[in-house]
Order: sequence, then structure tokens, then C-alpha cells
Amino acid sequence: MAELWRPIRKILREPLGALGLFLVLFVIFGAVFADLLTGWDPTKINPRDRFQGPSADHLMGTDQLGRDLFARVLYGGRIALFVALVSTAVSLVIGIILGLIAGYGPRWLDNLMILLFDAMKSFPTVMLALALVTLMGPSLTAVMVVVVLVTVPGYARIIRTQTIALKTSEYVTAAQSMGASSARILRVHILPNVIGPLVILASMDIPVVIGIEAGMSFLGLGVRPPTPSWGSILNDGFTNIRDTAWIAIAGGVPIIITTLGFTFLGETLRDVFDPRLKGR
Amino acid sequence: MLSYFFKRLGLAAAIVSVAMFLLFCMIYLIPGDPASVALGPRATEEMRAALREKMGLNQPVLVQFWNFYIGAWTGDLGDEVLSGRPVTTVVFEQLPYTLALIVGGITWSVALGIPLGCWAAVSRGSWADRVVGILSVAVIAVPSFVIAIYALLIFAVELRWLPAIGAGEPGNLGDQLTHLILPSLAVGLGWVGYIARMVRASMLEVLEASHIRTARAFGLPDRTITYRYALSIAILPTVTLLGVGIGQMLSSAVFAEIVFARPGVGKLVYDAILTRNFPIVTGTVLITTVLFVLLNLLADLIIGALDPRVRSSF
Amino acid sequence: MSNEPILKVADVQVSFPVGGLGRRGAILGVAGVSFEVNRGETFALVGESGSGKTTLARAVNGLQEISAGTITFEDQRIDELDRKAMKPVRRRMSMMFQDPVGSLSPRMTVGDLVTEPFRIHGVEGRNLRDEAERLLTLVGLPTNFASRFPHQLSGGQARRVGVARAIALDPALIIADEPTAGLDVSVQGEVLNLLNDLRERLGLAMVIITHNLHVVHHVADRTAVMYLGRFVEAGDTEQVFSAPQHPYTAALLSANPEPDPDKTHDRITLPAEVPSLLARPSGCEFHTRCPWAQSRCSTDAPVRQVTDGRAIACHFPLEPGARPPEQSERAVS
Amino acid sequence: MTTLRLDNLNVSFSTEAGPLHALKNVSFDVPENRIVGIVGESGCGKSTLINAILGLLADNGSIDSGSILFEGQDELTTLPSSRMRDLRGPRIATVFQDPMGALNPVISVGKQMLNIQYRSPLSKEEKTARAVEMLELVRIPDAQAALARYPHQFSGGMKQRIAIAMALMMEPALLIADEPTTALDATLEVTTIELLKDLQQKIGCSVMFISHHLGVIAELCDDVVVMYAGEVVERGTVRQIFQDPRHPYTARLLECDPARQSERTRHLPTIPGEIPDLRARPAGCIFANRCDRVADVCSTPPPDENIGDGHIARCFVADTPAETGVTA
Repeated sequence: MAELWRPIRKILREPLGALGLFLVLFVIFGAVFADLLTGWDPTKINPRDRFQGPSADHLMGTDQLGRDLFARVLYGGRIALFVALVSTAVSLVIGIILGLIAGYGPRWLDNLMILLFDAMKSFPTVMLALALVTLMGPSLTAVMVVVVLVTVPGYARIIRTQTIALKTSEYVTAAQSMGASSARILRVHILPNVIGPLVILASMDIPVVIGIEAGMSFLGLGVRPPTPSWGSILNDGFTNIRDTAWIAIAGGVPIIITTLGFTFLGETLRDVFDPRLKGR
Repeated sequence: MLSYFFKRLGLAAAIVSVAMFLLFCMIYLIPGDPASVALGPRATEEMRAALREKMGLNQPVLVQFWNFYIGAWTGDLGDEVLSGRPVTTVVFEQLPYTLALIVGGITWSVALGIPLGCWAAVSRGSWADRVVGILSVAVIAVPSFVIAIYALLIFAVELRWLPAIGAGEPGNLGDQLTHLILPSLAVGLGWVGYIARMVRASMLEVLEASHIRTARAFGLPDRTITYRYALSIAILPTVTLLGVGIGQMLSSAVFAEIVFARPGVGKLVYDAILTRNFPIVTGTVLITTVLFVLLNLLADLIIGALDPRVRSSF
Repeated sequence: MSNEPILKVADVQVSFPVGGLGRRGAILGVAGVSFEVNRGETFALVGESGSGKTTLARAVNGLQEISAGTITFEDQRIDELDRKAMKPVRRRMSMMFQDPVGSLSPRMTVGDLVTEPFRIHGVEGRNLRDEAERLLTLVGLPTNFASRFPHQLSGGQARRVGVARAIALDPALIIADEPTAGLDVSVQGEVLNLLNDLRERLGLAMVIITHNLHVVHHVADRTAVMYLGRFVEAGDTEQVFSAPQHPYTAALLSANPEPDPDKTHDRITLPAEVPSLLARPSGCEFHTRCPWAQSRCSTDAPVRQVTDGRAIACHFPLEPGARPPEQSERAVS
Repeated sequence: MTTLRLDNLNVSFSTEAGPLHALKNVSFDVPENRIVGIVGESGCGKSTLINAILGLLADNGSIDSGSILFEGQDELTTLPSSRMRDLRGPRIATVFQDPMGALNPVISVGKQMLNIQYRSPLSKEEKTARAVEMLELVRIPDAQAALARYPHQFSGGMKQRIAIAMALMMEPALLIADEPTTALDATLEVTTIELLKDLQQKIGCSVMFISHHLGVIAELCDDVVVMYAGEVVERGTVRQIFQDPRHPYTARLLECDPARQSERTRHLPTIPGEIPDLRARPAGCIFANRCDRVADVCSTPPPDENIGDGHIARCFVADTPAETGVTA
């Protein structure tokens, strides 16, 4: 317990970290307890209550179809967090494995994989998303595939570069000279020393992933309507921006809060646990 | 320098080739048939078969890839489904608008980012440094389309300071620039943050270097040390960063074009999806990818020109 | 000390590929070196940066492939062994690396570090905690150090941990690369004393690689001096020190003189810098810097001559106490 | 005249774990035209000393008391930073340890040498000629062409010689050389030392030479200052220090140098123990915890004992020669 408490205290000591942690917990709380926090059904259409401003009944007002925006925002948070956490975890695992192979494996394989990573990264994210969704059709899976395709090359490259640097370090050479197998060297000497920075970097990528999900939903390439997503709420707001600003505010503010929260938290994590990663 | 250039050019060509291969694999492997996609659900089986024949989808995979690959290198990306015009022509018509947007974005990010980063580094630890730090992180975090919509909402819809829609009257440069302000800000704002952070970090690193200590020990003026000795090195990672950033700016440009209803490749490809104009989608993806690789190459060459160590290591 | 060789190195060469596409070539990092190390003996390899001493040590340890020659350890050819077959050999031959702290895996405790050899070789029936305590005591560290991490150690302490790990599996030979590098003068002695102690108590043979001749003096039984990947002089340490025969050895010795203001003004200055391995000089490869060089030296390569267990590669071996000709007027370029 | 006089200098750094007293009551002179060697092991405060003299202490460091008097007129501890900058370079030049990093990697050598002369009224041609002259003086082959080259195109030894040329170009009154040869091979070190000595005589400046290499100090220097944990424990002429060391630390340090042991031994002398934490300095002698001559009195601050002829040791037993294997 004390082991867990110490890092949290370190984060809380930084004002920005405390703010980030608070925002993130706030968003998670809203998503987890969405059923308890609102009685409205996020997909229930109510044509008589269109374009309402915030009121005691509808905390954030209603959209062009009269759906309760507060309920849509809460349930949209579930989608955003689900996509962010699951696809980042998947990317991390794939990225680490590919990076270790490229970094520790033979030279030709490394060159080939680097070429693949660079080619993957040279597709502009949105263009890749557009092409994929045209073929697969819009869905949550498509969003997650895009996220994995976009983030894996970066993670793999970082792991690869670090692995190559460590491969010639004296302590790895020392392990080789003691007769350690490649598997042992990767597991005991390389992985523990490369994984920490990567997990921190990945946590800082969560806002990017949330941005991708919201962005694709905004373009109508993500979750199918009527399912609520912050991106699709924002799109509703954009379409009706000349009628009311409330929908755009309801869709955009959660995105801003969440991305800022995760970023502040990630930055603080990095500064506290791996000061080498930051410029200073 | 010349061998460096050719080496980088070869690498760029290799990356583009692999990217073409990946794109082809995606089209081929993903469930969903380009012909059905193009024709929509109401097409008859004969219509699909005819289109498949026309698009060469009945040939063996390797032949299909070879045709695609050779076609792409020679600028033949197929014809648009609706009007039958060559995809290359259609995309190149729209490309200048997008490039203008990206150049605008780079201008914002460089013009604001470098001075801010430099200022933060020189006054390290001060409130100015902290504010710049927090602001940079904040603008990096918020997705560009959120910035685009809120910029539209605040400056165009509510305040009515700047135009909301379109690229401006053709031939009227002033009007076109006014129309560029908001979209390019949406594209470049995050990069102001990235660049400010990068410049600050690498300035601090360089200022710690022993050659800077030597320069101080020779009594050189602070201005010479900061701007000629330190910034000239600290700026190098920024160029690389911008090279990579252009890819993300291309993505942001798609949103900016849709939000501000500007012409450009983003709008083109978005409309193409709605009309199931599949060749336009792949063609645009490929052309923007090549553009990205070329601009990256340019960034590398600039680094080579600025840094004598890189120049002679090849 | 028996005279039975535990390690035999014969005509070993190590080459590195250089250049990119189009202009491929190879340079010789080690250009044909032979020596033997007897059981219980300390052998020193001395040379400056680029002399190939570390490459040679890595080749002996099987970390570097050799391009010619043979390496025999405990009557077994080890230069042809693959990684798997080499594993049992590594129990008998351990290596210590230059950087005292950097050669220790940063996220492992000292206890885990010194017992790592047991885990790698799956040694059964030993309590690793007891082993860690035994090894730490052996190298003069308190046993509670077992829970520390490398960055919490001073250079001297980290070096002791390295020694403890090297002796964990009772090897017959230890190769120590610059065992005193990065240590203060007052700590250097501690490490050298420890190595001397252990060698006597455990009957180890040792190969010590260093650029500091004076370290060698107090530790090594025999010494070889390397220049551009070759031995220029080798022999009994006492003899090499009292009467260096190769001009390079003499220069190295004089470069690190006894710190006495009345005695130190007779250094041998070597002009120019070490030539590149890409452009080895003709004839005797030292002639470009040799104060005694004559015309023959630039054309004929000297042949290694062995007399009374002393080997030297020089056309004009030095008499004891020789001074360079006209050192003061010689042009330095 | 004395080029540099340090008198009871105290420097401390504020750290997270409290103030760190890095230099304590440091006094010594660098007389005109002499080479003064500063000897000490890691943690002895050599770099802090240099930075304090040059006015380049890090932001968290401060000079608490004492004086640094340059050429009998400029009090460096209170000198405004603009005036200090005018002294650095033309009057006080420095050569640093790391030859690889001492020169700016993206500016050509010639340009860097011109930049240093920015205060000089000479024309550009004259400045260039001066740069070439200096490069020739430090034996850089083809000096004219060398101006157009970048630092990475030179070997380590050449870079260090270029750094020396740059330092001496303005003919300073004081040259501070911070371990200038440590990163070089031993045989290269010899040439660099001889070059330095040569140039010092030609230009006629004073030199503060910092090194941990006792052999180099003994050969090059006229006077020696021995530092330990931020204090000057002993100072005197090179003969006084090397042949009649009075502070136990000096004696033990000399003993430890393997080069001093001309007889082959299997057991080398060492100094057991470690430097005390400078955040919690002992009230008495700083060396007491490692000293073999320690007595009760050593828990009080030791005096700067004057043994005679400028030979001073900060020790209670300095009046009796230290017991070492080395005799005067």
C-alpha cells in the first residue's frame, strides 16, 4: 500500500500533477457511474425538446434531436476511455515485441522493420483512417485498428533505439561474457530498463488516442450514430453552430478536460519518475 | 554532400515503395471489395463484374500490385469513378490549397514557437518559463479539430472578426490571407507548443555543453553565445521535428478544411468517401504520403546544410 | 606457480569491415598476436587508445570473432565454439569491464548482481543469499550492501562488486579490462591489492588490460606492450620495467614518471599522433613517431625476436638507460 | 606582483538536502610568471574553484565570504558581470578538460578564433593572420587551411592544442588549465605539457594548472596547492610538497601513486575511508576520519601552520614531517 501511495504523493506535490490527476479521476468517475448520474437515455429522441439550453432538467441542454447532452457526454466518456486504454495497451505490447526483435535481432531484419515502421508512419493519420474506414466501414474496431497502426511504429522505434543502445552497454556485454542467453538478456537486462520510459510516453499518448477517436467520430468514421461519442456530439454542434453553441460546448469541453488531464498527469509522471526523458 | 543527398533520396524512394505495398495490402486484405464499395448496395451483379474488370480486379494479385506500383510511379493512379478524370489531375488541383494551409501552420508555429522556447530557456525557472511550459503542453494536448471549431465559434460566428467559410476570392490575395488566418491557426497552434518545448529543451541542453562554458570563459557577449553559439545548434532538432510534424499537420488540415469549408485534399477525400469514389481516396493517401516523405527529405537536407557533422559523416 | 599454460593465443587477428557501399574494406584491429598465460600467473596487456588491447581481450573471451589464429583455453580450442558450446567455458573464464558502475545492470541489486552467474549457469544446491554474503565478504564489502543498487555505490565499491561477480563460479582465469579506470589514486591501490589477494588465495590466472604501466608493475608477472594491434615488446614485467628495449615502451614508461620534481625532466617526447589503422605506416609501424628511427625502419618491418623469454619487434633495441638522440632540437610536426 | 590572490574564500551551494559548503577558507597565491599546480581527487572542489574565479558559478552557488584579487586591483567577488566578461578571455583565459566538447561543433575553427577577438581593433585580415600564427605556434599542420575546418575534423590532441591556441591568443595574464591532458593518451600528454610550458615562457603569463596526475604536476609546476574536500590542506613550492609533505593527506596521496613505488610491491598503499558529506562538515579537521595521525585535538579546527618559506599546512602536527616511506 505504501508502495502505491508514495508515487501518488509525489504527483500530488506538483500542482500540475494534482490538477491532472483530479481531472482524470473526474472523467473516469463520470464514465463509470454514468447510469447513476443521469436518468436520461443518451439515445432517446425527443423532438419537442430540441435545442434547449442548460436547465435543471437537462444539465447541458439538448441537441437537435432533443437528446439529453449530459447523458450523451457521460456515455461518450465510456467510449473514449475504453478506446484509449484498450488500444494503447495493445499497441504497447505489439510495439515492445517488435522493437525488441528489431533492436536485438540480425541487422537485415532491423533494416527491414525500420523501413516498414517508417512507411507506416509516413501515412498521415487521418488519411490512413479515411482509407481504412472506406473499406471496413465505420466502427469502433476500425478506430482501434487505426490507433494501433498509428502508434505501434513509434513505440517499436523507441524500444528498438534503446535496445540497440543497451545492446553494446557494458552491463549487457558483461552478461554475455557470463554466458547469459539472449532471452535472459532481453528479459533481465534490457526490458526493465526500456519499459519504464515507454509506459510514461504511452500514458502521454492517451490524449492523442482520445483525439483520434473523437476526430474519427467527428468525421462520421467512428462509432455509429446514435451511440454517443464526444466526436459525434461535436459534429452535431458544428452542424448546428449557427443555431446554438451549447452542443459544440458539450462535445468539446470534455475532450479538452480529458486531454489536458491526461497530459498534465503524464508530464508529471515523467518528470517525477524519469527526469532523463524531459529536456530539463 | 552529394552522396548524402542520393543516399537520402534512395531511402525516401524505398519508404514510398513500402508504403505503396502496405496500402495495396490493406486494400487487398481488408474485407470489402473496392468495386462494391464504389457502386453502393443497389448495384447489380453485372455492374460489379464490369467495374471489377475495368479496375483490373480479376487479375492475379501480383499483377495487380505490379500495375498499381508502376502506375503510381508514373503518375497514373487510375481514373475517378464519377467523371472519369485522372485521379492525379483532380488531386493536384486541390493540393495548393492544402499546402497553403500547412505553410500557414508552419509559419504560426515557427514564428511563435522559436521565440517562446528561446525566451523560456533563457529565463529558466521564472514565471514566464512556467507559463510558456503549461501553455505549450495545453495546446499540444487539445486536438486540432476542437481548436478549429472553437476558433470558428468564437472569431467567426460570435465575434464575426474573420470569415468562416471558403478560401477567399480567387486572385484577391488579401482576402485569401484573411480566410487563411483561422484555419492555419487551428493547424499550427499545437505545433507552437511542440516547437516551444523542443527549442527550450535543446537550448538548455546546449547551454550546459562545455563549448558554451568555453565561450563564456573567453568572455564572448551573452547575445553572441545565446543566438550564434547556442541557438544555431538548438534549432537543429526543430527542423527534424517539423519534418515529422508535417504529417500531423496534413491530418489537421483535413479537419480545418471540413470545418471552414475550404477546398483542399482533405475536403476532396472526405467528399470522395461520401460518394464512394474509391480511387480518389487511395490516390490522395498515396500523394500525401509521398508529399510527407519528400518534405521529410527536405528537412534532412536542411539539417545536412546546417550541421557540418552530419555533412561529413556521409 | 606452475608453468602449465592455461591460455594459448596464437597469431590471432581481428578485422573490422569499414566503409559503406562501393568502398568496402577491412582494418586489422588486432594484427597477429601470440601469447600464453600460465596457471596462477598475471599477464598484462598495455597500450594506448586504439592499440587493440580491449579488442584482443574481447576476442579471447569470445565476444569478438577472430579472423585468423587460434585461441586455446584449458587444452580446448575455443575460437571455433558456438555460443552454446562456449557457455561452459564462461564458467572457467570471467571478464571484468572498464566502467565500474556502468558494467552493473542498473535495476538489479548488488545481491542479484553477484549471484547472477549462478542463475545463468543454473548452479543447483546453493542458497543464493548465502553465496551473495560469502562473495561480498570475500571482496571486503559489508553484507548489507546486497540490497543496494549500482548508482548508490562509489566507484571503488562498484569495482569490488564487479570483482565479486567475476569470482563467483571459481573461474580459472579472469580478464580485467582497465580495473583501475575512473578511480582516484587513493582507491586504485585498494582494487589492485584485492586482485592480488584473490589471485593468491584462489590460485587464479589473470589478464589485466591497462594503459597505465605503473599499475602493471605491481600486479603483473609478465607484460606485453601493444601498438597498432601488435606486440612491440613482451617479457618479464621486472625486466621490461628496468630495461625497456623497444622505444615505444621506453616512451610509455617515461610518460608516467615518478612524481619527483628533481627527476622528471627526462621524458621521451613522441612526435605526431598514433597513425590511423586505415593507413598503417610502412616498415616498422612505429617509425613515424620513433625518436631513434633510421632509414631502414621505414622500409623493413622488424621481425619478432625472442631471447630469454623476452620478445621484441625492433631493428635497434635500446641499451638500458638510452636517451633519444638530439631530443631537444628534433623538429616536432 | 601576484597575478591572483585568493584569501579565505568560502563558496556554498543550496541543494535540496540543505546547503553544501563546497569551498572552505581557501587561500593561495598565483604569483606572476609562475605555474601553480592544484592537486586533488574527485570531490575536492577543483571545478568549483575555477567557476568561482571565472564568475561562472551555477545559479544555486554563491560566494559567502573571502576575496579573489586579480592583478592587485580587481576584486573578482564583487566585480560587475560586464566587467568580469571583459576580463575573461583577454586577461584570464581557460582551457577545459574535455577536448571533444570544448569547441562549438557547428562553427568553423577560424570563425571561432575570430569571434574571440571581437574586442580587438585589428582588421579582419590581421585577426586571421593572428589566428594562423597561433595555430602554427601549437603545431597544427597547414594552419591556413585548418581555419576553414570544423572541430570534428581534428583529432583529440589537435583539438586540445587548438583550445590552447585560442586561450593564449589574447596573451592573457592568467591561464587556467583544468585537467587539459587527462583525456589524452600518456604519450600525447607529454607533448601537450611541453607545448604548454613553452608557450607559457613565450607569452609570460601565470598558469593555474589543475590535475590529479602527480607526475605532471611535479614536472610542470613551480608551486603546488593540495586540495581535499573543498579545503587547501597544504601549499608550497613543488619541492616542499613532494619532498617534505607535512599534511598527512599529502603524504598518503603521494604514497598511493603507483609510480612512486619504484620497488615492485604486491601490496599498494591506500587511503581507507571516504570524503565526508560536505553538507555536514565536521567541526574539526576535514581529514580526521581517514587520518592515521588523528588525535583528540583534531576535532577542533586546525590552524594554517606556517612551516617556513611559504610552506603552509592546515594541520596540528604540521611541524613534524609526515611519516612516509619517502624522505626528503
